[in-house]
Order: sequence, then structure tokens, then C-alpha cells
Amino acid sequence: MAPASDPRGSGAGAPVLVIEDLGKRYGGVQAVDGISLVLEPGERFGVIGPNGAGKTTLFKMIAGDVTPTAGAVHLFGRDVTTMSTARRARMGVGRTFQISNLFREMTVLDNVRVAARGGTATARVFWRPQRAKDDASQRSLAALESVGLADRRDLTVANLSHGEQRQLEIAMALVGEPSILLLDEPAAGLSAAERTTLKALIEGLPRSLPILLIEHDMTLALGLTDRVMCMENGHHVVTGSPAEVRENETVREIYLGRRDKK
Amino acid sequence: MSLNVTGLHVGYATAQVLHGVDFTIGENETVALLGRNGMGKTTLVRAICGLRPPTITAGGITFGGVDITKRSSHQISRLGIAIVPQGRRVFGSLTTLENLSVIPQRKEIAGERWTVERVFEFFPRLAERQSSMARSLSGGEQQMLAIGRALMTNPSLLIMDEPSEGLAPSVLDVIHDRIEGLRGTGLSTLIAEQNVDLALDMADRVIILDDSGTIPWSGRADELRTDAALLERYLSI
Amino acid sequence: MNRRMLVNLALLGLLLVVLLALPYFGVSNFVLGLASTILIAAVLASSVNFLGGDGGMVSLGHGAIAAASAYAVGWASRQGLDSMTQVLLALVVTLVVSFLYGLLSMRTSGIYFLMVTLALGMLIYGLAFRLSSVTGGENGISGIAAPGNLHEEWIYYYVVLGIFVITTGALWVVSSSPFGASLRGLRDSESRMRSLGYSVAQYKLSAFMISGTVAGIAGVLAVWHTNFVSPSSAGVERSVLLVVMVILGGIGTLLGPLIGAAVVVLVENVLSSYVDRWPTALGLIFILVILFARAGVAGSVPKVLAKLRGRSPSATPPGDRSSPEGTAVPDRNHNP
Amino acid sequence: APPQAAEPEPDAGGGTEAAVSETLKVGYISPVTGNFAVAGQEMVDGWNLYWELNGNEVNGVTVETIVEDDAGNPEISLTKAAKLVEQDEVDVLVGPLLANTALAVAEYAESVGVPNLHPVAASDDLTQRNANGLTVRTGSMGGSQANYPGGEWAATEGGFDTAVTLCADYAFGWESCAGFVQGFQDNGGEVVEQLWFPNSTTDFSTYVSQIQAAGADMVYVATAGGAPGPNFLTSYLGLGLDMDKLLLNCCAADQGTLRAMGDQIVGLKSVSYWAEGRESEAVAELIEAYKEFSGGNVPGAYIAGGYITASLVASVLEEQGYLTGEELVSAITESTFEDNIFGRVSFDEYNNTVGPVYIREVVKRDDGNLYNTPIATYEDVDQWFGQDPEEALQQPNYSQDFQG
Amino acid sequence: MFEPVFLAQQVLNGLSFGALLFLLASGLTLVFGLMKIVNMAHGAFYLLGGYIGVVIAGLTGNLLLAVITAVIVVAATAFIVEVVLLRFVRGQELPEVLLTIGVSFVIADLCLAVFGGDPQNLPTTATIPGALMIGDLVYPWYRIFVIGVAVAIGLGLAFVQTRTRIGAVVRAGVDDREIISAMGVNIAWVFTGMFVVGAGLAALGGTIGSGMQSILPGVQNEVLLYALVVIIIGGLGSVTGAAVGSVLIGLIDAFAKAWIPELAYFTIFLPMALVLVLRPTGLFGRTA
Ligand SMILES: Nc1ncnc2c1ncn2[C@@H]1O[C@H](COP(=O)(O)OP(=O)(O)OP(=O)(O)O)[C@@H](O)[C@H]1O
Ligand SMILES: Nc1ncnc2c1ncn2[C@@H]1O[C@H](COP(=O)(O)OP(=O)(O)OP(=O)(O)O)[C@@H](O)[C@H]1O
Ligand SMILES: [Mg+2]
Ligand SMILES: [Mg+2]
Repeated sequence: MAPASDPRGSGAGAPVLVIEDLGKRYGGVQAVDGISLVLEPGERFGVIGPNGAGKTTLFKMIAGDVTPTAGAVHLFGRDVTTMSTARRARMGVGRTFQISNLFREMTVLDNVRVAARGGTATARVFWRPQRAKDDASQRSLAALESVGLADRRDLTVANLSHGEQRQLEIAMALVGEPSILLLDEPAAGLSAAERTTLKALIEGLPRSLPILLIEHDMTLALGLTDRVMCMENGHHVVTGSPAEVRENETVREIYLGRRDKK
Repeated sequence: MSLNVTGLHVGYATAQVLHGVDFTIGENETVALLGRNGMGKTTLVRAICGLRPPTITAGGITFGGVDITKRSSHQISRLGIAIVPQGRRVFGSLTTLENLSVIPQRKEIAGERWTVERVFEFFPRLAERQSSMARSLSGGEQQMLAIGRALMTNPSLLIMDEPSEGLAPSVLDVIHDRIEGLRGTGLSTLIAEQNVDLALDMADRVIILDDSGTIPWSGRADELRTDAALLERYLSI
Repeated sequence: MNRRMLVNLALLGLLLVVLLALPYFGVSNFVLGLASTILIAAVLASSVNFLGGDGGMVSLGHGAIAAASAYAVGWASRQGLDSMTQVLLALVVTLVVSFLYGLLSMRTSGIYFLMVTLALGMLIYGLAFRLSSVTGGENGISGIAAPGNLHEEWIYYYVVLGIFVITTGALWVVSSSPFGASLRGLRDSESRMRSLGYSVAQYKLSAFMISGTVAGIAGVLAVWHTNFVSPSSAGVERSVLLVVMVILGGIGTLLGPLIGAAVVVLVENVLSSYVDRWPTALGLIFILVILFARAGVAGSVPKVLAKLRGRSPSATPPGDRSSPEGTAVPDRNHNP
Repeated sequence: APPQAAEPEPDAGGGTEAAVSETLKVGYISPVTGNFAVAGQEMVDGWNLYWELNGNEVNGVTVETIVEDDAGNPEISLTKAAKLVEQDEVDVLVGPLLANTALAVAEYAESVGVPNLHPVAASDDLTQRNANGLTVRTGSMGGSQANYPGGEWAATEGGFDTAVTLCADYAFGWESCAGFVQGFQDNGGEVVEQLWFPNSTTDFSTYVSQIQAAGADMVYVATAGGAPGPNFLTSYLGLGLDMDKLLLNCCAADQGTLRAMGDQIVGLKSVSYWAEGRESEAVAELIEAYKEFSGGNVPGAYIAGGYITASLVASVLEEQGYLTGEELVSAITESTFEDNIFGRVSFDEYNNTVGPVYIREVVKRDDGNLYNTPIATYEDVDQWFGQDPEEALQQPNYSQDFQG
Repeated sequence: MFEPVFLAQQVLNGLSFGALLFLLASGLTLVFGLMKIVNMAHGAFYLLGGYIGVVIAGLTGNLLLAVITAVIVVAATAFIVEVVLLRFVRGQELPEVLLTIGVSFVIADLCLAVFGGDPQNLPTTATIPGALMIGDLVYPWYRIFVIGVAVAIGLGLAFVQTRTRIGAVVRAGVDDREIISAMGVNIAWVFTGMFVVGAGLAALGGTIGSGMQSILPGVQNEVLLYALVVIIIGGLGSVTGAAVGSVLIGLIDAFAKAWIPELAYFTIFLPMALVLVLRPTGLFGRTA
């Protein structure tokens, strides 16, 4: 299913993502409670908050892994609240997983290739070798290059170091050329050097690509985004510019560490 | 008890990773293990804890005078080495509480014994989630649980492989303070970290791994902190 | 491209030449018939191998799919329909059965998948027993003649060999295609595949249909070879042996099914003439293979070769057909 | 296919005629491993026992047997048959045991012109719809044939008016049941309910409860041997039901069942072509020999099947010397064998046994063993129940829905 | 077919067959359900236990002695199988499957060689004679005894699984064997112990079960299938599930064979297929 109209071209100002009063309850745990949010085209939006605040759950509801118990999600002007993950992905939702979710028995390059073909007809081709130097392979190599994994491309994923797996996670989200990108702690597990590369990589993405970013690394969370929302225990705490959020009393109290407060 | 690593060579079936690593960790000492992604920190940590693969091809490890190079992981654990593994690896189908209570505890320890209550005090968030399945915990909560689980063995050497991953900044402060507080009870700590600030704050000494598979530099934490050239050279900061 | 691939290709070629030349060695019809039996079992095993190796879906129902197809041929031949119609009917039955199987088993995975396919196989088995007006009940259907002069043992052997080569080649092509990679993706992480826009159900169903079709082809080959079909073809024991052949040969490998089929068929049919307690011998073979070649025979040969050459095998991805040591033996405990 | 491959099989049947052999080569197929191993092994033992007892040289002809195991699997049966015929060049195939394997091998044997004797297989069609000139049922009877007298006896001498049947839900069970039902109804009995159990049934209590609820005068039970017999009896007797109301078929009350159940089933009645408790010299000789061979056991129907098959072969060799092919078949089927272990046996035009059927009762003898001992005998029972064979063959096969 | 006595009897039939199913599944619940070891030799352990039990009961007439001997011999066999063979492929499903199939072939074939192929039952002297009588309802004591044994074992298993640390250790070991051993647990021996206990339970099932159904070649496959069905319907790892699965199948089997005999061939596998189609991880299985 192709999206009704090209999402990126659709009515220049129309919000890409609208979340209305979204809630998710797991038995006795209210993981997300009454979150609303509007993401404008090309906007980069950070989500921060203490552990267990509900950030990942929020992402899962946007991506479709989890059905909300309250509220609605609209993507590119369509109500997708109950739409399947796969269809949302085909509408252009790209994402990384907080806990790496890779094809462990396959090679690094094949992982990215499968990601590159995701949602397209080329994934169903069964008569040509998948290792052909087609478009998907070329984009995959480029994506690996961009995260610095090119020299690891023929290793089996299970043999990668943890940080390398995190890098692969990012490459797989990028290679699909998404229309909206959800990054769940992309810097976790990366060394300082790799973080710098990552920061440059994200900054270098097309400005038109809207990004939602969860990060506990304040340099990235506050340095890469136009607006930031802080959550706690499923609730909304504050939304504002990175500077405003950093100075917010509650945020400082419940979330920021000594090193960030300086 | 102190850990002695001498001339350690470690590798996988497909690649040799460490080519001669020597260092020691003394009693009550906190040592940071730094290095870029893929330099072999986890490999070293697993080798010490007796987790296979990788395999130790040469060199030796002693702990409190006991040669543990060829011991199996449960024996090593019983000698007092506990691990917070990279990637959390909590027992997903057990509840938070079970994850802690399932751990066999060592009897012979110096300081105050670890109990479930004490871990919950350490991480109040875990107490709130004590009857949730560990696999449904948030990433950070799982990380706390992995740390609490290691403490439950009552270790004298705590090895943490990237404990800061996924933890909110304020929690890092807590960990810093508590580990600091545990010093003097005989607890030594080896912490492999990507968050260099945190590592340098916590550690007395630092060892660095680079792509030669050896330790090109080791020394006092404050030395490294102030030496921009070193930071740039080995950690690209 | 590289040397290892060349060696592999050369070995494959050699094997093919030997198989092609077999009738010229002056062997008896019995030996040729046995060779056909092995090849037919190998075709069937390769259908299980495809689904299990690439898709991670180990099926205990493929014996029953093949039997359904064989019954279609049998029923049609009893109605006096010509062989073309027999094959068409078998194909239709196979597709319908595979579709239902796929549909019903789609949401399960791992051992649950195994059990659903087992249950469906048992239903077919039960039907074969009970629907005696169609299936001949326990007696089965006999006198199902192969068309034309295919009953000549050596001609039939070449037909079977040809179809074995074609199906094995076709499965290899599919397996190394983007579709095959998608299947391996599903095997490793369904949730990741969903988030990449893949419709998990569609892929699983297609894979099942492909594999089922190959099983159906094997069913036709078998029934024309033995001229006979009865419920025992649909029984669990057969399906279990299929899975055993696949593991024995090395799951996810190109020639594993052939090797596994050869071992099992030869033990059942030849060793049993010389050794009274041959089931014990068969059991011991399973045990020894696993102890000394955990990844199955074909899966372990490259490792042994590498050791002989004094080198450790390089890291090639399991489950990848272009490297014969691909084994895809899932290890539940992930290394970090 | 390669053009010059026209003669890749040089000596299929080439050398056989040249050598005038005084050896009768027998290929004996039977499941001696796997789930049917007892029956299969007994079938082999019975055959071997005869030759051991009487020597394997008859009238200058040496009988040489090659035993092959088919594990009860038709595919293996066929491969083994091909091996025996082509590699070992046997003169005659004997076996196998199970109906589906027997039918498959019979067809193959005919296609290569080798006679095929069946010591045990009971499928009606072996000597009806699938009958051929080379297939002979030598050591047993068809399922319906062997049970018709059971129905007749129950309705007459047994004095039962109504019956409920419990039979295995597949060809053998349908056929056995059909025999009983027709015999019972032809003699004025009424079958009030027919129950069918799947072969895989291990717990019969639900059927026993249904039998009890049906409230008929008697119960007829047909199984194919193995576990169902004892399992049924365990459930039936456990509920305290009356054993005198039971009539079992051959296999449900074969020696295996008797040994498994022990003294509690003394008095149990059944119907079969084989009665080890019959007073007869031939039977006594077999029992004697088998006891020695097996360490004290009494031979059951499968032993008897193998044994009598051997005795028939021996007796035609004795009379006519070396015989193969159709000659061997007709030598057997045209003879009448007086007083062998079954009694008087002859053959019909479809090469099926015509002989006595016994109503038997379990008796404990002084040697401590249980014997099925005849209490009534029906001589010269054939497979047609007085019908015209041509007509009978027009009927559909017996099934749940068609019981004749 | 709807009279009270008939219904009551059928309920008891269903329950006692269910109890038997639970008995023969109980060992597998531990080994396969909890430890995720695909033990295809379970049926063979049942077979071996049954034969030994029958022989000892025949010699002594003492059921308890028969059970104990059978359990010890089978447990010792299982110990050897585990330590010498299984341990080397722990956690690798397919090699485990092939290995245990091999073991099963060997045990079953050797049993055939040693014990012969005759069906064998527990001698009446060793079972519990007589029947319970309430009004028109008659029911054998032995079948009621089997229900009792099944309940006792079920409670025992549930206790071990939920109330003792060993249950949690095993589950932790299944989740991540490497880490639980890095926490100081010698998980290899814990697994060995459980495997041996599982085999012992199979032997117990074999001995007690042979009072209800004969032991003979082929039983090993049947038992394995039934046991798998029962614990799959219930959901892996759940003792409650296995219990519910057993009773469910027992009752369905008893009543379906009376009321819808056309489906008699399908009373075991049809319900399982239905359950799995509707709930892909069984009734009590956790959805991953
Ligand atoms: N499937 C679930 N079942 C029950 N509780 C859940 C489930 N998933 C999440 N939770 C709970 O909901 C809360 C929010 O989880 P979430 O993963 O969204 O947090 P988070 O903000 O991403 O935290 P972190 O920064 O640690 O990753 C947590 O307390 C978690 O325990
Ligand atoms: N199981 C394995 N088999 C083969 N090679 C491996 C395996 N695990 C890791 N490696 C390789 O060994 C090297 C060191 O890996 P290791 O995990 O020790 O790195 P690390 O320093 O911990 O990195 P990170 O910071 O990313 O966790 C890497 O190049 C990696 O690809
Ligand atoms: Mg999160
Ligand atoms: Mg690491």
C-alpha cells in the first residue's frame, strides 16, 4: 500500500505527526498517560525523561508495535491508530530499537540489504541473487559507510561488538529513506568518537526529514533538536526549546545529572 | 582481593582480539577500562569472568592469588567476581524480584550483605516494578536490574560492562555516589565505559585498549582527564 | 568467485557426473530403484530444508503434503484419468493443502509451528484412513502406473535425477534471492521485519507454498515409483524421518538433504538386510553424527577441511547457501 | 536420456533359466523391527520352525530362505521385494504382514512373475478385488470370512438376540465386523449399535461405557492384535462387566493378549481359524516344538501362519519336486490338505484358504499356559457366505457405512 | 447416551485418561516445558520404565517397589545420556532433537530385543483391585488411584516451579544460561538434575500407566506425541497448562468418541490445531 499522497510533498505546512491525548496501560502500569504532540515538517524533536517515563512506549505506539489504550495517532494526515506496523513502515516510518533488534545470523551487509528492500516489491524477487549490485546493495553500502561499519560488512552480526551492533541499528533505519525517523537512544553504547560521527550524521540528514529522538546523552538530545519534551511516569512535564528545558526546575530535579547541569 | 592479568591473549574462532594485556586491580580500587567500540573491552571482561567464547590462548589471570584462567564461570563467580554484562541480559521471563532472589549469595564478605531490600533502596524504580516481568521493563530499568543482580552475589570485584548505557543522567549520579560509598568495604570495581566523564569521575586508575589489542596507556584518572592529547589519541575526544 | 567456491563447484560437478553415469556402471534395476528412492526422499527433504533452514520453520507435516499429492495421483489414476490430469490434480491438491497449512500455521513459530504442522499431518493421516471410498483406507491405492515408458527403471531414474537437480537448483536460487534473505530475516526477527515494512504473513505463506509445492512434486515422483500409496506415507514417522534427514545432512545446506536421505534410506533398505538390530544402528548413527559433526554432515565438512588445511574457517553467515557451512543451528543463548 | 543407454540393465532375468536349480529360494518379508515386530517375528519363527523340525531338504529340493525386514513400511517392503527378486533371484516371495504392505508386494510380485504367499495378511481384497494368479493366502483367512461363523454361532448356539460391536476403525476392522454382522443377522440376531475405535486408541473406557449404555445381550470386539486387545479387556473387566457376553476376533484374543492378561480371562470366547487348544497331532507337534524354541510359550496365529505356509510348500515339493512360478501356485491351490494344524484346508478360485473356523474359549492347562480351545467348529468356510463370487465382488468394500 | 450414570462414568473416564496423559506428560513438562530441551527420548524413557515396572511388579507383586526400581534405572540411564551426550549440544534445538531421537531408537529397539514385543500389563496382583460403587455407578479403584497420583505430581511440580528457588533458577537458565552461571550457579548440573527427574517421572508414568494401558513397542511414539500435545495445548512452561491440557483432552476424547464418533480419529489433534490457531502459544503460554 502506497501512502495516499506523497507524504513529503503533501501540503507544505501540514503537520507530519499529530498525537492526541495518547495513553497506554499495561495492567496496573500506566506507561503513557495523556501525551499530545504535533510535529511539523522538517522538525527535530527530542524526548527525554527518567527511566521508565514512557518514551519508548510512546515510540512504539507511533510505529505501531503497541496499540494505545487511549487517544489517537495521525501520520501524514491519516489516522493510523490501529494500522499495522508494516503498513506504517511502508508509509515512511523508519525507526531504531533501543535494544538492538537485528538479524543475528546474517551478515552485516545482508541486514542492511533486507532493510533497504523493506516494503518494496524488490524484496519479493525470488529469481535473482540478492547479492547483485543493485540499487539496494549500493544504498546499503553507502549506509554502512556513513555509520563507519563498511569494513565489517561481511561479518555475522552475532560476532559484532555491542557498539558495532548499535551502529548497524542506525544504518538499517536510515537506508530505507524514511519520511519520518524515530531514533530510540541511538548513541547508547557508542564511544565518544562514534558519538561525534553520529551527531554529524544526523545533522547531515536532509532538513526536510522530521526526526523524533530519545536520548539520555544531553549533548545530543539538546544539541540536535529544535524542541524537546520531557516526560515522567507517563506524563508530560514540559515542552520547549532545548535551552528552556535545560533550565526548567522540574527537569533539573528529576532528570538531569550533575554533569549536565554545569 | 586483587586481580592480576598477565600477558593475556584472547580471541574468537574468527579473530584474535587481545594480544598481551597486563594490569592489576587492587583491593578497594576502581579501575576504568576505556576504548573505542570494538577494541576488545567486552572480550577482556568475558575472559576474566570465564565466559566462553572467547578463548584465552595465552597468559593468565589470578584473583586473590587463585589462578582463574581455566576456571568455569560459576566457580569464578563464587570466588567473588560479579559481572554486569553488556546489553543488560536480565532474565526476561522472571519478575524483577525473582531476578534478584534467584541469585545465590556468597557468605564470606566483609561489608554489609546485599539483600533485595538494599537493592531496592539503591534503585527505588525497581521496587515499583518488582512484580513485572523483566522483559517488559524499560531499557534503563533493565540496566538497573542488571547492576542490582550483580550486587546480590556480594562480590568483592564488581565488573561492569557499560553500566551507564540507557540510564538517565540523574541515575548515573546515584551509581557514582553509591559505588563511591562502597569503597572501603573491600569492593573493587572494573568499569568498562563509553561515558568517559563518568568513568574518569569514578575511577582511580584508567587502562585503555586500542586496536593493537594491547594496553597502550594506563595511569591515574586525573592524568588522563587533563591530557587532551591522550584523550584525542586513544578516545578521539 | 574465490577458490573455495571453485572447489565447491567442482565437487558438485563431479557428483552430478557420477549420478548421471550411474546407469552405465551396469548396476541392477534394484540399485537404480534404490537410487531413485534416495533422490525422491532428497527432493522431499529439501522442501523441509528450505522452510526450516531459511525460514526457521521446521515442519512435521511435509510427509502428509507429499502423501496428499500422491493420493491425488492415485485417485485420478483409479478414475482412469490420464497422467497429465493426474499431475494437474496433484498440483491443485498440493497447493490447496499447502495454503491451508500455511494459513493455519502462520501465526505460530518454533516448536508451536512444529506441532501445528504435526497436527495437520495427523488430520491428513486420519482422513487417509477414514475416507476409504477415496483413499482406499488402510489398504491404500495400488496399481498406479507411471505414464509412458517411465516404468523403465533407468528412464525413471533420469527423470527423478532431473527433477532433483531442478528443484534443488530452484530452491537454491530462491534461497539466495532477496526473497530468501527476507525469509532469513523473518527467522531471526519478525518484529524487525514488520518495522521495515514487511508483511510477515505474506512471506511465511509464500515460503510455505513454495516448499509445499516441492513436497507435492516429490509425492508424485514417489507414487509413480512405487505405484502405490497408503496412509503410512502420511504418518508422523515419515515426517519425523524427513526432519532427521535434514538435520543429519546439515540444515540450510545445499546437499544436506541428499546426504541425509541417502543415509536414512540406505540404512532402512540395505543395512537392514545385514544387521538385525538396525534401528539401534540408525540411532547410533544419529548420535555419532551429532557428537562429531554438530552441524550435520554437509554442514561440518568445510570445518573439517579447514582444520586439515590448518586454518580456522572464516566467518561466513550461517543459513547462507553460497557457503556450504551455513548451518543456521539456532543457539538459544546469544553471545553478546 | 542418452541414446546408447538403451541397455543399461544387462542381466535382468537373463541367467535364471540356464541353471536348473534344485534349490527353492524363498524371499521372506516381514516386519521384525519396529512397532509390529512381535507379529512379524512370529511369522518368521513359524516358518523357520517348520524347516528346523522337518529339515529344509524335501524330495531333493533344498529350501533356502532369505528374511528381509520391512519395518511395516510399504516403501521398504517394495524395495526389499525388488532386492529379493532382482539381486537374490528368489523363486517365491512370502509375506509381508500388514495389509497395505501385502497388497503392494502382491502387485509387484505379479508384475515380475514371482509367486507370493501370504501367511498372515488378512485383507479381503488380497484374494478378491486384487486377486491374481500368483498371490495365495496360505496361512490365514480374510477378515470377513473368519468372523462370519462367529456371528452365526452367537445367534444360534450362543443364544444371543442382540449385539453391540466394537471394531477397529479401518479396513481390517470393517471387514471383520461385516463378517460377524452378516453371520449374526443371517441367523436372526439384531445388531443394535456399532462402535468403531481408531487404531491409536489406548484407553477404551469411553467405549466400554458406551457398550454398557447400549445394553445389548453380547459384545463383539475385533482388533488387529497388539495393544488394543489387552487395553480393551483391562477397561472392560475393570468396570466389572460380564466376560461371558464377549466374543472377540482372532487377534484380540491371540496369545499375546492371553499372556498379558493372565488367568483373569479364563473362559473368554473368541472366533478364529486358528485354535492352539485343538486336539490334533499336527498342532501338538507344533506346540511342543514352539515351546522348546521360545522357552515355554504357546504359538499364536502368526506362528501358525508361518508354519502352515511352510508345510504347504513342503508338501507340494514332496509330491512334485522342484516347482516355481504358476506351477507352484497351482500345486498348492489345487490340493486339499487334510489334517494340518488348521484342520482340512483347500483353496478357492481366488487362491484363498477354505477351511475350518473355530469358536474358542480360553482354558488354562496343566503346563500353566492359557490356550484358546475350540468349543464349536465350522468346517470348509469360504469367503463368499453363500453368495456368488461375481456378485459379491460388485459390492463396495466394507466400511462403517457398508457392512453387507 | 445422556443418562446420569453414563455421564458420570464418562466424566470419570475423561478425568482418568486425562490423569494418565498428565502422568506421561509430567516429565516432559519439566524437561521440555521448563528447560526447553526437546527431549524426543521421553517416550522411550516411559517405555523402559514401564517394562521394568511390569517385570518387578510381576516378580514381587509390589507396585511401590516396581515404581522405585523403574525410576532408579531410568534415572540412571537418563543421567548417562545427559552427561555423556546431551550436555554437548545443550541449547541447540536441532542437534538435541536428532540426538534424542537417536537415543529413543536405541532404547526402543533394545527394549524390543530384551523384553520382546508382547503387550505387557501390570499384573493384577500389583494393581488395586475392585471398584468404587455408588448406586448404579461402578468405577475401578485403580483408575481413581491414577487420578490421585496425577494430582499429587501436579501439585508437586507446581510447588517446585513456583515456590522454590530451583524453579526460578531453571527458568533463568533457559533465559540466559551464560549469565546465570556467571552469577555462581552451576547450571549444567541443575539441568542434569532436572533432566534426570523428568526421566524418572516418565518411568513412574510408565509403571503406573501400564496398569491402564499395555506397554509394547510403538508406545514410545504414542506417549511422546500425547505428551507433546498436552503441554503444547497448555502452553510451554506452565504446569497448570499441562494439567488443563490433559483434562481437556481426556474429556474431549471420552465424550467426542461417544457423541461425534465420526471425529474419533481427530479427538487429540483437532483440538490442538484449533487451540494453536486461535492462541499460537497455547492456552497458558506467554505471548512473547
Ligand atoms: N509490555 C509491558 N508490560 C508492562 N509494563 C511495561 C511494558 N512495557 C513497558 N512497561 C513499563 O512502562 C514503563 C515505560 O516504559 P518505557 O520503555 O516506555 O520507558 P522509557 O521511557 O523508554 O525508559 P528508558 O529510558 O529506561 O528506556 C516502564 O516502567 C515499564 O516497566
Ligand atoms: N562472538 C564473537 N565472535 C567473533 N568475533 C567477535 C565476537 N564478539 C566480538 N567479536 C569481535 O571482537 C572485537 C572486540 O569486540 P568487543 O565486544 O570485545 O569490543 P568492545 O570493546 O567491547 O566494543 P563495544 O564498545 O562496542 O562494546 C570486535 O572486532 C568484534 O567484532
Ligand atoms: Mg526506552
Ligand atoms: Mg563491549
